[in-house]
Amino acid sequence: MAEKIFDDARSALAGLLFDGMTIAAGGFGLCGIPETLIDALVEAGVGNLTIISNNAGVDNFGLGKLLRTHQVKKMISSYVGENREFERQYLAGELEIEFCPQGTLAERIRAGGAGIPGFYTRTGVGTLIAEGKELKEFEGESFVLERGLVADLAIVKARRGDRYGNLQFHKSARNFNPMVATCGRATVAEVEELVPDGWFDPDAVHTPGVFVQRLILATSNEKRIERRTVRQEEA
Amino acid sequence: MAEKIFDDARSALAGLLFDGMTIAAGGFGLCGIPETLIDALVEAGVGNLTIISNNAGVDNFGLGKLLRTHQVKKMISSYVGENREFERQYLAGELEIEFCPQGTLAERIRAGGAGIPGFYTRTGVGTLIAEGKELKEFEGESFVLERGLVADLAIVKARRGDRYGNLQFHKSARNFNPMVATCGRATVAEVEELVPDGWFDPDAVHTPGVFVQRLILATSNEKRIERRTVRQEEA
Amino acid sequence: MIGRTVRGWTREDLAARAARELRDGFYVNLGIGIPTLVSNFISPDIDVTLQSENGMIGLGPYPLEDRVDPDIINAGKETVSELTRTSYVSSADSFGMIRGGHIDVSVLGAMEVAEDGNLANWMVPGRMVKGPGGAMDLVAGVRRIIVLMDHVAKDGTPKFRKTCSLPLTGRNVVDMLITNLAVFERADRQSPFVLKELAPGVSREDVRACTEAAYGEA
Amino acid sequence: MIGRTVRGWTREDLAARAARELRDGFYVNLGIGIPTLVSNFISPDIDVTLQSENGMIGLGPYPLEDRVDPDIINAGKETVSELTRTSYVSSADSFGMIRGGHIDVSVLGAMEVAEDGNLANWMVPGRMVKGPGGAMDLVAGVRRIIVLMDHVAKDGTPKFRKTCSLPLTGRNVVDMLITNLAVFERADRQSPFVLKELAPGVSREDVRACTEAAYGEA
Repeated sequence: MAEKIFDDARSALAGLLFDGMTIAAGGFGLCGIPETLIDALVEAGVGNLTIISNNAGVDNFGLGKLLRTHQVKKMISSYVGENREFERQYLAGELEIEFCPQGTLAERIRAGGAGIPGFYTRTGVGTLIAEGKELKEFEGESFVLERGLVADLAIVKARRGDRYGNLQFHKSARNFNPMVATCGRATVAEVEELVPDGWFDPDAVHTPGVFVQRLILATSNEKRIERRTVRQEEA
Repeated sequence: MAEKIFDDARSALAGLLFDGMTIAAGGFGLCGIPETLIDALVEAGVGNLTIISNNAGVDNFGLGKLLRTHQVKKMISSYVGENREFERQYLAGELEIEFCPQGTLAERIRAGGAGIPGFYTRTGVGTLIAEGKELKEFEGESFVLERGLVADLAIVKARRGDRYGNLQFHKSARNFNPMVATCGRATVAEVEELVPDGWFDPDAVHTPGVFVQRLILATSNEKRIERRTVRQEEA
Repeated sequence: MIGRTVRGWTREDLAARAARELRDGFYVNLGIGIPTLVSNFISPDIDVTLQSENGMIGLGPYPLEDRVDPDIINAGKETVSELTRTSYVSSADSFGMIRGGHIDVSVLGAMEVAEDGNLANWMVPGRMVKGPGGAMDLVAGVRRIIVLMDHVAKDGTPKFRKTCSLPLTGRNVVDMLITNLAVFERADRQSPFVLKELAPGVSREDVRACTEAAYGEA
Repeated sequence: MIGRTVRGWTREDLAARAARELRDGFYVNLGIGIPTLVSNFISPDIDVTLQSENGMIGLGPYPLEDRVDPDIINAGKETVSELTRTSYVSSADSFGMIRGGHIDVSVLGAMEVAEDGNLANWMVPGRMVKGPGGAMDLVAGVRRIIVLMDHVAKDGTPKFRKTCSLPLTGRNVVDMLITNLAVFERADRQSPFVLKELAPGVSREDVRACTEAAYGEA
């Protein structure tokens, strides 16, 4: 059988990288991000990237690492706070950004993966986000045409994976990962645990292996917390 | 807490039915169909229905029961074979049908539930299915505009449900049920098993309770098989 | 501007007032900041399910110190806990819920609200733009939008205005506005806002004096 | 029409020939009828995953009698079994897979194929129409479409034609045509079909005589 499991991130990315490519990455904030594969992209030094990702990481973690090394030309994101280097590069004109409302971004990625080149949404109508985009009325209400997104490479993080590429995500670390896995011409997954054949309940697979061409055991699972909020034990 | 669990199908449908309404039903063939709720619709006698369902059941089972009683005015389906009464009514002009490619139907139902009034697909371009629909070019290729579908009532069948309306489907009985659950102004689910609070792994819920307003324990779980195919024990 | 110092309601008061709008069985999305506090004031007599746009339905309170899980966060990226009802979906499915009108109420903060229900809460020209996040999707999809904000800016400029001066998050999307001075509501999105309640010690004249928007009096 | 009786390949031969087009690691959707037989002829040297549009990925063989589960069926509504790789998705996600180009090959039956790659396999005017099912989605989305059909209709009419006489399932979608007499293939969807193989006992002239479509000779 065609082997999907690779030894490490570097070998899993071999042959898939080129300057100027578009890479979609799963994750929300620092939750559910493919830490190991991001490190490998930094190491590979591939440049001039367009990154599709809801967020841009923080200064020294997540996609922020790729910004620090100036490998990114453009971000397609919904929110890029918490990143000073991002702000510096953007204000200096070194970085382009295409803002996309979060739900529209999620749907655009899903659409790209599902062969849908465009869809209409109410989100953003009458705002800057809709400027220059086609509007259409349905039952007297205005909707804006948003485009599906595809990427040359999609990178995702999952809790578990098997050799067929089936993936299971963990709690809110699921977020953008399932759609991102579908939108790549090639998709590489890193998993916290490789499970044996038949381990998965077939009803509980989140991403079927058809979407995953290569996978590795993640070696970076730092999972930095952005806002640690706790409560005290009740009396 | 607002009680979602109802005693029986009749009470779960009370107040939701009216002549001329649109009802979306989950299921593929006879697999994963809401048998108990279909029986209750027959008993309620509500008429002039538009039914959104991939198939139309067989003569004496599934949605075929609603056809036999002439409660259906129109079907929006992808395939209506295996139903002689359907054929008779259709040829006699008693029944309208809107054919929709299966994937387009699934996506239209999902779109309706997700607030997307229209999307573009390659499916059906250049065929009768695209006649009278808007076409649009994306990167030099033609796509047809298909519309989201919403229903006054959605009825689904699930393997398990809890009092919050969280649902889990079983194997290929999942099929259209998850999207159908999202497209109803009201959604009623029948489940084979009611499970206690906290029974579900939060990562393994297929339909969150937000989509389900009422649910019942299914009393009809006949699950008729259309094509029983088996193999002999290997030597 | 009000000549004397009028404080009106506190942040907690605003959150508590918003909480009174919630009904049994509601699915509710709470924005970042003051709106997050609303969860502390939900009546024990009703059952409300909190949804977070990053794909968590059924948010519990902040976790105990030894139960913090980096994979369980809300849309504000705060660690939270699970309930017995909790489920997770993808961001696409989560926004399907929001855009499709399946969430009953969203409580959001704002920079400006206009008398026609327009809302601005995502960018200030000239300042670094962080992006709309999920706010545009929420105001476009959730059935009822409740805004919590200070009645005036720090420099005293009215924030409830004839038209928004800042780039919009959504047009004609606000149903109820709760400020530190007063509560405004409208019957539907074709109707004007009406002043419904005043904070203690605040008069109708006080509110009129620091509001640019036209509104009806109850 | 061929004067003498030429049978050419059997149904099983067609299925076996189609199976030879599959490669290790492929995800494959098999249509109802002869295409379903393809699974019996997949080489043990390659690993192929069968997908069914009703949401099953990783179809196993028909179940043993005592393992029949009405909730485990393929798109032909036949009971099947699971494998260790099996997973289920909704119909929307299943067709996302298909429409999005994630399935490598689909093998389908047809009533007519035209020389420009058009395919007709869903309705005959005047006869009761059962509907397109998933065929239109499959031909629009799957990367490579292989059609299996008889070379001529029962009355001898060619089925590989200049243009389809029946309503289309898709335009310019067929990549390979395997009939009981011959195999036709084209390099891409801008290229004409080329005759690649002949069934035993079938000559080029035999094929030419009962084909309306123009095609190249290898």
